[in-house]
Amino acid sequence: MPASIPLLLLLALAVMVVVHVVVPKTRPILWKVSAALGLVMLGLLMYLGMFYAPPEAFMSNVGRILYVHVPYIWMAFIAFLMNVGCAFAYLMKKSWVTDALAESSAEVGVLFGAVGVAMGSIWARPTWGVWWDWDPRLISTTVMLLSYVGYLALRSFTEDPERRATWSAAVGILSGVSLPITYYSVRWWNSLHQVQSSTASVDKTMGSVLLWGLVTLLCFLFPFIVKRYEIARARQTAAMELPPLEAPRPEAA
Amino acid sequence: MSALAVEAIDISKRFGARWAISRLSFSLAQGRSLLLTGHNGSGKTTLLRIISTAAFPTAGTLKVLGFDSKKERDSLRPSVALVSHASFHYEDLTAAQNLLLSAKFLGVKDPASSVKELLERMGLSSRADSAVRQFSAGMRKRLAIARLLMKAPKVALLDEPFGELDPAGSLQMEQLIRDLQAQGTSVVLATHLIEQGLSLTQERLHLEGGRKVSPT
Amino acid sequence: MSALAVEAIDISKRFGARWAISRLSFSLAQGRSLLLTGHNGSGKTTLLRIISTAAFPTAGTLKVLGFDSKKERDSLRPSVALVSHASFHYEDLTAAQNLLLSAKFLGVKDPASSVKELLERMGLSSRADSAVRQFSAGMRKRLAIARLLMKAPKVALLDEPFGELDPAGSLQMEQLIRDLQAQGTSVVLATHLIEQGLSLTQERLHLEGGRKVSPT
Amino acid sequence: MTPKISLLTAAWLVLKKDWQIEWRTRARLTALIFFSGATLLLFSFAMGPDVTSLRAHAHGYLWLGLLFASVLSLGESFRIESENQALTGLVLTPVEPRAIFIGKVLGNASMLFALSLVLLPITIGLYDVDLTRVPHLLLLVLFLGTLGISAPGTVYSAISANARARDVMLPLLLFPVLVPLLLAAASATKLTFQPDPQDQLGSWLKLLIAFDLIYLSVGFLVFPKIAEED
Amino acid sequence: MTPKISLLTAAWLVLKKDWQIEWRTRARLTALIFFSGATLLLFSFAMGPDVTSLRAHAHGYLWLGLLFASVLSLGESFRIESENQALTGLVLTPVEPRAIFIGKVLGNASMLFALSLVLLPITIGLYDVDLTRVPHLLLLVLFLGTLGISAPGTVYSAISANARARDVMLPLLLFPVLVPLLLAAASATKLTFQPDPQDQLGSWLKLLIAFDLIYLSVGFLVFPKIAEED
Ligand code: HEM
Ligand SMILES: Nc1ncnc2c1ncn2[C@@H]1O[C@H](COP(=O)(O)OP(=O)(O)OP(=O)(O)O)[C@@H](O)[C@H]1O
Ligand SMILES: Nc1ncnc2c1ncn2[C@@H]1O[C@H](COP(=O)(O)OP(=O)(O)OP(=O)(O)O)[C@@H](O)[C@H]1O
Ligand SMILES: [Mg+2]
Ligand SMILES: [Mg+2]
Repeated sequence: MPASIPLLLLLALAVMVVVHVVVPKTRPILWKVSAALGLVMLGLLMYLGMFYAPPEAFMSNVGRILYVHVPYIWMAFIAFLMNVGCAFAYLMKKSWVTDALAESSAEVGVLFGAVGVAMGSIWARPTWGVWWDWDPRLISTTVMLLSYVGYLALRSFTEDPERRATWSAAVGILSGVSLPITYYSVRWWNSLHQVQSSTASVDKTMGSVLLWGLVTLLCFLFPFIVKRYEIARARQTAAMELPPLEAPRPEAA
Repeated sequence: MSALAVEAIDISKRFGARWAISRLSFSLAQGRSLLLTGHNGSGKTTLLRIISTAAFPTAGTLKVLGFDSKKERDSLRPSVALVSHASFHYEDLTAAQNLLLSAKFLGVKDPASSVKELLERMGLSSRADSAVRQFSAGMRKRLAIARLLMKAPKVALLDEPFGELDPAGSLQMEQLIRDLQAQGTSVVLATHLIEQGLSLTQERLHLEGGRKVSPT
Repeated sequence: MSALAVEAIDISKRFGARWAISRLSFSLAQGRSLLLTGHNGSGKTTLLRIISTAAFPTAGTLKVLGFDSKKERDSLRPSVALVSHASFHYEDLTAAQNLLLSAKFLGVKDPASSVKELLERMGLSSRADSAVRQFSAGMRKRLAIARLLMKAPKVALLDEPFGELDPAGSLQMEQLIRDLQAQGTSVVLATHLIEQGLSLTQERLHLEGGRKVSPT
Repeated sequence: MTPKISLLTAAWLVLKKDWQIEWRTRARLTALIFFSGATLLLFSFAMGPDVTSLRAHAHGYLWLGLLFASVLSLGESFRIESENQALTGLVLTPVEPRAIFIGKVLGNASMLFALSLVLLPITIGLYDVDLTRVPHLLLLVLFLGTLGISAPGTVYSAISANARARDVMLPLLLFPVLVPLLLAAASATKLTFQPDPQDQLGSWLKLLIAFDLIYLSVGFLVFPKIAEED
Repeated sequence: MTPKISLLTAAWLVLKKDWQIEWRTRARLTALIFFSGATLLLFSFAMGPDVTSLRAHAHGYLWLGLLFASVLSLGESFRIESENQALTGLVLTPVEPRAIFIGKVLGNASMLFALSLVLLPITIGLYDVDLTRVPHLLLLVLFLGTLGISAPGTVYSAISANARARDVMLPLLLFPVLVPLLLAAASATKLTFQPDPQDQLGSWLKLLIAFDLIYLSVGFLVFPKIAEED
């Protein structure tokens, strides 16, 4: 798959999220549109994946799980990239918006990544005969997920919002180093697992079904992130209100 | 118009869901000193920590010596010093080593001799080579004061400086405060010994639940 | 002859190579109270810790309420209580949980209500459910005092009990000491506020470098 | 004067307090789970991708992971007690040191046992072992093993909580003592994962029980001496 | 007003102070040595008595031992700074946080590097590996690897020194980030123990250097934000 596609997806997500945050009017609509579109596309994806695409060369029909496995993990990648971006933005200029976005993207990323890995694992059972194998791609993906689990644990163990925000931005950036590593791990440590396929190595129709799956899941990723973001914002503003100018009367003691 | 040593504009500080300082505004002219009083838990230590740039206001602006305490902390820090409940010492270094370290960081000229002089002055020279871990409460306080004197700040923040000091130390502390004031240092003094405090300062700020009230 | 609350026979305490208490002998009759004074580092805290059985003399014998503090510590401990620089609290439990724990260990009847009453008395009821980690210095002191009161000891050891307390708390502390004395409790009070201390006690022990000297 | 509450009541209160603190901060168990999960993953790195060899040594990895986690867990458990000299406070209350020992051992053991239960599915996932052969015996082995780690661990962590450089002292003291116990626990675990033709599991279990009894009784005797200055 | 002393002077003072404390207490390095020695021993127990397999995996054990030791060492290094809020004291003195970072990283790295040197003879003794093939490269790998552990380790231990349950928080954050570095270090070490027919050592070294540079620069950027309240 050309490297530009994931970047385009990231860009699309970023634009939608920025629109959602900046233009209040779009807030109630945009995510619904996206989710609805996603549902429709998912229906089609089922059809395309099950019947339209040719069976995978080595793995026959089980291989069709590919069309959701890869998109899920890619969505996790995109969400983590967004997290790193927000972490940088937060350290440059403090803003509760980027902090909340960082929180939601990490959490949603872990969720999507976990589903993707679970699917890979389900896939591994019939093809490799085990649930899990010692393979750089699998390990680096899992380790990447673990580092974001650590990120989330730190967030939940820190009560003070300011500290939480700066600490987790720092941890987010350091965890972000695992993204390129995961991406390149297949080349560094020679791998059992598929390397990134190029258009050459993958059947045309398979590639387009995969692309369809990616866009479908992006349509789900967006509402997850903004909904989680709104929850984070609501928690923040509840904690953020200034105390009243005058001391409350009855509490004179 | 004289410059302001401290100027708080509507500052608040939150811990978790509780406001330790609420919408506080006050100012203190350079060279004048402030007495900070209030019940236990009224926010004195928190306020001093904020002025010292160990903590920052959740909302509002604090200017110390004209510098914004949050944005211009680097310019401000060489000129303020704090003695508080936490003493900032390394427990496993000796008193002399702790002071010497500060002196070197501060770029003091001839650090060794000024360390010696300060230890002498605070009555610690016989214990200069004991680890701080072995110090009594009062000796720790004395060492913290020595560290503040080493810095010779323009704004000195003293959080219950008389606590744990013996009567002689207490008298000496009063004298030190007067000496600092004579050099033009603004002292912010938080203490429960109100008479003693009043005799050393020109202004007073009484806190109640993190708000400024007039003392009763 | 009234029984002795504390009887020290030639006790010494060494830390490393340094003697914090040297050949100290004194006695205190049950029901009478002792003021402990001395410079910083003269050994007051160490002496109180020894009387409380948190530490033991390196040499010599200490009898508290007639029990040998080292050999009969188990019999002694229910009757002495100490408030010192270290507060003995669990930082991650709330004030109420800390007190409740003590109450249960002490086998107090109706622990919940006596915890509530003590917190009320020490002015902490509004913060009963805050973790001690979030307490100010004075609030910690108040909680430590509440813990001592819970125990209702026969010998109460107070190490600078007025430190960190606000004026109202200080007055209340004096009243508490008088109340304890009225119940026949012997109070050993270490403080640098000599006048206040003298007004509360009948006897005085002045330490210098761990030795008993007459106050100058 | 005898204390007003019994040894067991006091031990129960100590145990409950530990759970309370854990519940308030909630950090310890969660962090431990991820820590030992990551440790198990790391082992497999170091050993390379040979699946059969991994499966053959799964019992060893499991117990090593538990051992490293226990170092952290025990350290944390006495960090709580050394802040504000809380342990001294307990002793002066007075609480019988032996009650503190029992409470602390059970607190640490319950934490480690919970951890070991969570690690089981991870072991299946990573090393593909079969836990369904004698599940009740496996649980027994885990219980005895974690109890055995906790007994000397409690004693040593009380010592190192007051020593200088305490974080690093604990394993130094603890590891040599635990080696035989670990060996027994790992061997017994192996026989619950794999067939046990010579019926050796029983004797390993007996050995484990013996270790536990020895460590518990030695700890019970020794702990009062170290819980307070003497 | 600019600080009166340069960044590097300040970093040097921070480093010297760490060495001074270590020298006074002298506990940390000693305890670390015994700890990782015991760890290496335990590995050989857990893996059974197969000498060739032990030798083949010696590089992995060595780095695992260093990793677990580093958790203890880093934790201790910031326990010193959190007692009496000494780190806040430094920042207020004022000492530039970046100077603190450099000093602390070098302090931690020097400790771990010293430890790794001591572990080498133990590795020979236990696993019978041959260290004399390219000793200078082996030292380089050890140096780069321990430096790479220290850079993110310093950032994370500064965070976890103030977090709840700090003893367990540190490895939780640190391990996942270190895995790639460890893998590279272990692979490189392997090629210094064993023949390197395909001449891969060079590319592993480059990867290690790249990791170090990335971690150091990210840490350098991030540390000032976490060294103080913000
Ligand atoms: C068990 C856990 C598994 C994990 C964590 C995992 C992880 C990943 C990741 C991260 C990718 C994205 C790679 C990329 O496109 O750059 C991916 C793609 C892929 N995975 Fe998996 N995988 C797992 C199992 C499997 C199994 C068992 C198979 C098949 C036998 C498989 C086949 C593929 C294929 C064909 C791709 C697409 C590569 C491409 O076209 O880019 N995966 N997997
Ligand atoms: N743990 C210890 N290790 C070594 N020396 C100690 C220790 N504790 C106290 N000392 C020493 O014992 C002496 C007495 O200390 P102590 O704390 O009893 O003094 P104090 O009278 O309470 O002083 P202050 O008025 O300052 O509280 C001091 O010289 C002190 O340095
Ligand atoms: N780290 C913290 N976390 C949560 N709350 C805190 C923290 N530090 C202080 N507080 C709260 O802020 C309030 C003010 O505390 P502060 O220490 O400033 O009081 P203070 O006026 O110095 O009291 P004292 O006279 O007892 O020293 C208190 O209610 C306290 O509980
Ligand atoms: Mg205060
Ligand atoms: Mg004292």
